[in-house]
This record gives sequence, C-alpha cells and structure tokens, in this order.
Amino acid sequence: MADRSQYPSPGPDGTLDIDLSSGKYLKLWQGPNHPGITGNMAVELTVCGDEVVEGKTHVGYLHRGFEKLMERRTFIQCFPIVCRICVPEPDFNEYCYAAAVEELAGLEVPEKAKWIRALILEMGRINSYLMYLGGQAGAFGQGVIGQWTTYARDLMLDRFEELTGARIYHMFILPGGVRDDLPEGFQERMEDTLQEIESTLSDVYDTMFRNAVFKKRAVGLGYVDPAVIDRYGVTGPVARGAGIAKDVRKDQPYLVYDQLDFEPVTANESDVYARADVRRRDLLMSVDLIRQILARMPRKGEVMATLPNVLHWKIPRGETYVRGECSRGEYGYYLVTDGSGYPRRVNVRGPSYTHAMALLEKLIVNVNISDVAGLMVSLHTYPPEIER
Amino acid sequence: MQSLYDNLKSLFALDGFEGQRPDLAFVNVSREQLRPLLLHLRDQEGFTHLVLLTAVDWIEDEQFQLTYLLHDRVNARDVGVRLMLPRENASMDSVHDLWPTAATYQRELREMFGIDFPGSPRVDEDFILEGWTDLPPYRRDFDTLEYAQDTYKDRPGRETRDPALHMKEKLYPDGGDNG
Amino acid sequence: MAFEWIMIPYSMLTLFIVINYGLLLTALMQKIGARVGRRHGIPIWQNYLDLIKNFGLRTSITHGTMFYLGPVFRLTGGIGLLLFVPTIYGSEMFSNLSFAGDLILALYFVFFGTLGMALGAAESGHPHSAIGISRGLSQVTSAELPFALAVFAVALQYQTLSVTEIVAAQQGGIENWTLFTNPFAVAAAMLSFLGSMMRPPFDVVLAPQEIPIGPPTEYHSSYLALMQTNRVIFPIAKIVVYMNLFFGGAASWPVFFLKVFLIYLFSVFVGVVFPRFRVEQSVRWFLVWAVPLGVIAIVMV
Amino acid sequence: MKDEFEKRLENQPDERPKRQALRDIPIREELSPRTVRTPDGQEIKIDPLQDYFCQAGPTVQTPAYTKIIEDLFNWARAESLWILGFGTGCGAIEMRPLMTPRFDAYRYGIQWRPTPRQANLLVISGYLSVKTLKRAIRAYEQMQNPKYVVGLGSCTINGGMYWDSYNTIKCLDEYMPVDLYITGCMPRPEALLQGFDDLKKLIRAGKGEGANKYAENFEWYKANQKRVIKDWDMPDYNW
Repeated sequence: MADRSQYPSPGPDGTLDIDLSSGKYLKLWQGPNHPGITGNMAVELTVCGDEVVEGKTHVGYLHRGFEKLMERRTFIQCFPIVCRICVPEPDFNEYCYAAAVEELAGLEVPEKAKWIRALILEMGRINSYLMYLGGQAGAFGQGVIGQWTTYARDLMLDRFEELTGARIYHMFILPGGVRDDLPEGFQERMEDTLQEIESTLSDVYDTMFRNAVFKKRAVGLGYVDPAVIDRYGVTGPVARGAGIAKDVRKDQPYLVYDQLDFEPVTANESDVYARADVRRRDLLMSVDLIRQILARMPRKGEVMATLPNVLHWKIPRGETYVRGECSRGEYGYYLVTDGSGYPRRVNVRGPSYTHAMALLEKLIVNVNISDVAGLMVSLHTYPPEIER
Repeated sequence: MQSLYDNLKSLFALDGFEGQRPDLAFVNVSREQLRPLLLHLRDQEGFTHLVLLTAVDWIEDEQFQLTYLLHDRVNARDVGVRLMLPRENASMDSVHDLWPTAATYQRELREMFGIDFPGSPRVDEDFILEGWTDLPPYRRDFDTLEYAQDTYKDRPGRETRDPALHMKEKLYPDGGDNG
Repeated sequence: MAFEWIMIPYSMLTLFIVINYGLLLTALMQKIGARVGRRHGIPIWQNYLDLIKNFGLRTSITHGTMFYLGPVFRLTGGIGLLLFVPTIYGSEMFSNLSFAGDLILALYFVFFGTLGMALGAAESGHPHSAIGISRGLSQVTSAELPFALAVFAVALQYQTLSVTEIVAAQQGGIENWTLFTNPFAVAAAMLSFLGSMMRPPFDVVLAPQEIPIGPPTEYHSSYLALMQTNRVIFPIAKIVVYMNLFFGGAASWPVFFLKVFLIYLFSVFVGVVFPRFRVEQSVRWFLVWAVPLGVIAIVMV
Repeated sequence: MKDEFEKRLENQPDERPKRQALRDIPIREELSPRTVRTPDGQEIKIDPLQDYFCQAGPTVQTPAYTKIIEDLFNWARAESLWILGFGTGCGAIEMRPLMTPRFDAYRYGIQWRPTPRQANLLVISGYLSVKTLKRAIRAYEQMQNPKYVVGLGSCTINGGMYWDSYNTIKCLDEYMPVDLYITGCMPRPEALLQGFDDLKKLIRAGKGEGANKYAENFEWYKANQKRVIKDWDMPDYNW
C-alpha cells in the first residue's frame, strides 16, 4: 500500500485540493479513444504514483437527443428509434416504451405476444452477458475469452436474425404486441444454440473463473458497500453481487415472469469477481428461462393487438413509469402524454446512469491504474444509455 | 397505496394523489414541503431508492414539473413526487445530500432545462453537451429541426414527408376523410 | 578464436537468415495463438507487408534525438546479442563474432535494448510511454535476476565464460544438456524467459487495455518498422542464448529452427490463456518463485 | 462522389448566416494566456495554444518518384490496414464480431491499433456527435500520411435517423476526406468486409489520397469544422 500521507487532504466540502503543479500528480485520460474504456466515454484520472486519487467520468460523446427527437415524432414513429438508445441490448427500450404506451393508451397485449417478448428479452440478456464476459476478461488481458464468447454471441444473433430479420436493431416489440410469430422449427434450433452456449460457458468457467491470475486481479477489487446501494441507486448484478436479492423480474413481475420459476442470483463478496460470477450464473439462468418459455408458450394465438389508426393516434393526458430488469440493472421509461399525438416527455432511466457516474467516481479512488479498466467493465456500463 | 396516502396526508399538505398502478402513485407537493416529504418517505416509509429525477416542460402554463420517483424495495412500490416550478430563471434546492446520485440528475437538468440547483456539486460543468451556445435543448421552445438545419449542412437529395399527409394523398387522392 | 574479416559477411548472412525466420516464426506464433481463439489469424507473410507499409509511410514526426535513437538502441541490442554468440555450433560460418568472454556481453545486451527504448520513449513525452517504461524496467530487472543467477550457475558448472565452450561441453547426447545436468538453473532461466517475452501473464508493459500500448505509443512509420524488425530478431537472439546454454546448442540449421520454435512455443503456450499480472504482482512472483530456484542452482553446483 | 465534392467546394461553407450565440464560452483556464514563474525564478508569459503546439499546417506529400516503388507501397498499404480502435458510434458493436472467429478480419491484414500514430485507417462507426467530432478530428490529424477514412452507417452519409437531431453532424465528408461509405443501419459484418475489400482496390489503384485532399482544401475543412464546433479550444492542426 502506498503512503497515504502524500495524498491530498479532503477540504471541508469534501473536495480534494490537488495542486497539479506540485509534480506529484498526473492527469491521465482514459478514453474516449482507449481500448480499455467501455464504449465511447472518458474517465479523467488524477493519479499519484500508480494509484488513482480522483476520477471524473465524462460522457456525452454519443448524445443524439432522443428524448427531444421523440417529442416531435408520433407514437408509432418513436418505436423504430428507441432501440438505438442502447446498442448491445436494444430490446429493453422497445419493451419499456411499448409497455408505457400500452398502459397509457389502455391497450391489451395478447397472451402469446407477452411470451415472445419475454423470449426476446432473455435472448438479449444472454447477448449482453456474453459480451460482458469477454470484456471483463479482456480488461485483465485475457483476450481469448472474448473470442469464444463473441462467437457464442454470433450464434445467438443468428437466432435473432431468424426471428426478427436483424442482427443488432431488431425493432420487433412494438406497441400492441410483437411483429411476428415464431418461425417453423425455431425451438429445435434454439435448443442447439443454447447447448453451444452452455459448453462455451463451461470452457469460460475453467479458463477464466478458476484461473489463479484472474482471481489475483479480480478478488477484492472494487468493493461496493451494501449500505450505499440505495443511496447510489445501484441495481442489477452490482446490487445482487453485494448480497441484495433485487430483481425486478421477481419483485414486480412483468410480462410472464410470474409464471416462470427462478430465483435471483446473488453473491456476497461484492467485488469484481463476485459480480462476474453473478452474471455468469444469471446467464445460465436465462438459458433455463428460455427453455421454460419455449416449453410453456401457447402454441397458437394472436401476437398483435389491433391498433387505432396510428397516424392519428392520440393518447389522453397521463404519466407513468415502466421498468424492467435488463442485464445491467433496472431499465425504465418515464412517459408523459398530454392528449396530443406526440409524447410530451420521455425520460429513459438506464442503470449505467448511476453506475458510471456517481458509483464509478466513488469506487475509482485509490485503485491501481491497471485495474481501472477492469473495475469499469465490472460495473457493466454502456454510455449510450447514460446520455441518450 | 391508499394507506400510504392517508399516512402522508396527516403529515403534509398534499394536493392531488393519482394511483396510476397498484404499485405506482403520484403526489403533488409544494416546494417547502418537498424536502421533509422526501426525508419522511426515505427514512420512515422505506422509499430508499431514488429511481429518477426529471423535469417536464409545461410551456403553456409557464411551469416546469419536477418528478422525484422513489422506489420501496421491500414492498415493491413506487411513488412519484411531483412539484411545479415557475419557468423563467427556474431554481430549485438540491437534494444531493439525501441521494449522492441526485447530483448527476441535477447536472443534467441544469444543462438540458436550465433549472439551477445551487450547491449541487459540479452542477455548472458541462455534462453532456460541450460548448453549447443555444437554448437548453430539452425546453419546448427550442426547435431541434430548425437548429439542425441552419447549423449542419444537409446532403442534397434527402426528402422527408409527414406520414399522415403522404398516406392521405397516396391512399385518398380525392381527399376523403381517413380519421 | 582469432578475428578474420570473412566473419563479417558470414555474420551478415546469419542475420539475414534469422530475420526472415523470425518474421515467419512470429506470424506463425500469432496464428497458433489465433487457433486457440478458434480463428485462422493473420497470413504467414503479414509481417513483411507491415514492414513495407511502415517504411512506405510518407510522413513521420520526431520528438528529438533520443526519440530517433530509441529504436536504434533496441535494434542494436537485438543484433548485438545475436552476433556475439555462436548461432550454429561448430560451423565456421555461423559461429559469428563469439569470443572467450561473450557470456558477460550477452547478459549485457539482453538488457541493453530495454534501456535504449526507455530513453527514447521517455522523450516522446506521452504519459502512457512513461508509465510503460517504469513498469517495463522494474519487471525486466526482476526477470533478469533469476536469469543471471542461472547463467552464473552454468558458468560455474562448466568453469568457463565462453558460450562456445559451454555448448561444446553439452555435446554428445541429450543427457549432457544443462537441462538434465542442472535442472534448477534451467527452471529459473525459463521462468525469467517467460517474463522477458512480453506475453501474458507478464505483458503489463504493453497492456493494451490499460496504457495503450506502453513505450511504443508515439512510435510510427519508420521508427515502428525498426522496432518491428527488432521485435522479430530479439526473441530469437535470446532463444539462441538459452539454446546454447541449456539445450545443447544447435549443430545445423534444421536443429536450430526446431529448437527455437519449441522454446518460443513454450512462452506462447503459457501466455495464450492467461490474464496479465499487475507489475508489482509479477515482480513479487519472480522474487518468490524464480530467484530461489536460481539460488538453489548455484548452491548445487 | 468526386464531382459532388468539387461542386460543394464551389459554394463556400459559410453562405448561410450563423445562428447567433445566446452565451459565449469562456476559454478553459489551462489554455488561456498567463504568466508563470519558472523554477529559476523568472516570470515568463505563455500562450498555450501558441506555444505548446506546432503551428505548421499539413503539407501535400508527393508519391514516391518511381511508379514501381509507389505501386509496391500501395500494395503493402492495401494489404495491411491498421484500424484505429476508436468506436465513435454504435457501429463499433459490429467491430467485435469482425475480430472474432465468425468473420476473422485478421485474415485480410486488417488489425486494430490503439494509438492514432500507428493506425492508418479511421473508421467513423456511425453518427458523430459534435463532441466526438472534435476528438475524431484530432485523432485523424495525428495519423500519418497516407491515411484513409471509412464512414460507416447511414447516419454518416446524410444524418440517417438523426436527420433532425441538434447534436449530430450530417454528411461526414464536410469535415474530413472520406474514402468510402458503407451504408446500412447498422451495416452487417459482411458489408464491412466487402467495404474494406473495395477500399483495398481503391488504395491499390492509387486513389487513396485523402490526406493530400485534406491538405489541399485545408481552409475549407477547417471552416466547416469551426462552424460546427463552437468552442474551438485547440490549435488549427494538431499533430
């Protein structure tokens, strides 16, 4: 441990007085053009020796002003752009937006559409977790894991393509239901993909989670105190890694999650390793959930409710908040309508919003420079949902 | 939820209570009442998790609506605390000491709506935009299309149509009513 | 042995062979690493293309004299190391400029390139370079320690400081190799070999996710081409030393190619599935595991 | 593409009135001119933007003098494309599959370099917000001649979905010389591979002279960039 006496002393208002001209400190920008950054954001590090004294997150490199754009698009025109908000897991935007609109417009979604929606969401969760595992290992220099998981992700993307016709932006869940029914023989092909993913995961478990060097790096890094979970608005695997069984799918079951049997995955160590392990087990749980969904889903039935003329679709004044448990935590849409044909205000609440800003800036202090990337990845932040 | 409302009603002067869902309700509160109400909800009622803090621009009646959405993890219910704010040089007292993460939301509101939160850390720094010289973009009176057109150059040959009019003249050339 | 002018073209020939072999071998190793990731990897001739491309870039930016000299020093380290130890044992053509005390010189050259690189990269003024240098020097130093111990053990064992004589002492059958006559020295040396090959778990110097990409961050076009050339010479030169000291040298080119490939493969094999240590972790690892082995080796001689 | 570029060179970029700024941006204090005390005690004035950066602009680099050498170089450049690992937009998500078993771009000599000094291909992966445009320009100017730019996705061509967004630029080639566009939202990896293949053809034919184009029309590009980037707090050409 470095000598704490050389560190800056926090002032009365808690801010550090850092005299850059003293030559003891160095400003180091991690990102936006940096392989060790998640997506296109930047962390402004002030390092003292090899340890970070202060870190500031800078976002906004991906800002497109969705919440403004949606105010000048009709409800059905909003549907194709919402998925662009979060690239690696776009389906939650579609679901949350659709659910909010349905709630305010009083639409009833057909039963089968709910099952298909749940299926899509779980598939997206698997993709996101696979990407995370590769990133987490890569942040510690274990590139080969990323190769394996991205290959498995490609297999899952094939299923997406078969179902929705697109690899990344599916635009499949729209207000009133889903676009289409499952194709012929989808269940069997999905089963093959799931088995492939499971075998990949067992390899990953052997090479990554049981690797001595990986443990040396990950165990004990980035401890999140369970007491501050709520103060910092922490949700999802980061909270579950701290031993708090907080899972929207269980607490406020949406879609068909009340008819599926599963238990939220938790761990107690609350460090990078625990979070990675929570995500791995959560991924296996998603695989199991997909099997359940495909088994219990009603064979026939409508997948789309009849919408009013979408060109003149007006929704009475109201406001609501709809949330879902995405792979990073609680994903929510706050929708306000004023009786016109356009949303009055849409606010997207992405989990990274709190993880990458307040929480990261708190955790990053006194962390070795080498561990910054690993720590950031373990919070699983996606910049697009911070700045929209 | 109703029990919660009666409980609150006895303590604070609330006007209006809308139960949107069995597990989601909205209350309106005055500016003075806001902080004690939030404290009460956080410490007594178990609404420990600030889900989001955002604003809605009701430009017709010259007001901003601030929404503090709180979540009760144990009973899995949410309550949204609504607060009306006069629109010109709007300013609100900060709650970053109750929830550290509120500072981020307040930075965004400061930048996107121009609502000031005196005392909130780093509230005046650029958050998302950089070198923004125009109106705060999320205000209703800021026209993003107009701004984009006279700031950025369009590539010639792109045409956009209002879908309603376009379909009307395609499907009903005789101008029949399709409402 | 006495110096003759004919040695110079001979050693140039050695250099030429080694450079080409190194270019191909490095690409081959990358392909092997890619196979682990279920990929095909780069074409075998990719390194030549990259070299030509970097030489063919039209502009280049300097940060001062040392910035020029950095790659030069590094290349000197590689070539010098190669030229002062016999590549092929017993062959008049390819035993290069080796002389009685060349073992000491080899030890020096192993370190020389890193120092030169440090000077050059430091002048580029990029913080990532500075961090990479501090990491690199500390790690290389700690990795050199067991190697030096092992070398002394070998020198004591054979009572000579001439690589040629050490190789000579190991001829006549595999059981004469240092690998079997003094296994602890070989073990210590191979551990330090891992540390000096810049592959996981000891590649924290380059560490693309942390300080992209360490010392060479600011190097481009022809500087980078020089460093690439060194990057293919230096490992092989080092492996030649190891081969001569511990694995009975090579009496002909095919044997040379085979042994170099196997020793190189050792580091790739270890590195391909490991994350990387933090620098203080790797230093501790060397001091805890490798150095005692070296001490034991010396004691046992 | 070429003639259209010529056409747009005719009309100067500032034919439209600028929006008047409602507030002015103060220059960051570490960039403002000031006097500092040197270690040996004397006071000196520094103007960081003038003193800390090289002020020389880009220069047009002539090809090698003999055609055969230039062809060899072009062939090598085409066969070893080093992409700057800078994910500027959502297109970056399809870069990962490109480097992994399904579509293994390394087979075609395409590699990713983390530092702009060593990269010679800048892939603008999707929409560019103004904030990122600033960084992209810096990264582009730090790359070495010859260098190439590939615009990826519809939003780099004409704004795509974000045609009315207040924060994303439309038609990228106003701000840096684009050699190739790959359409789609988002383009599939197969499309990317095809695009890189076409780029190789361009380079082998000696058409990949974007850096010289940038040097020739430097003022035009700078005017366009400064029109969009309101707080220009960096030297005009930063390498």
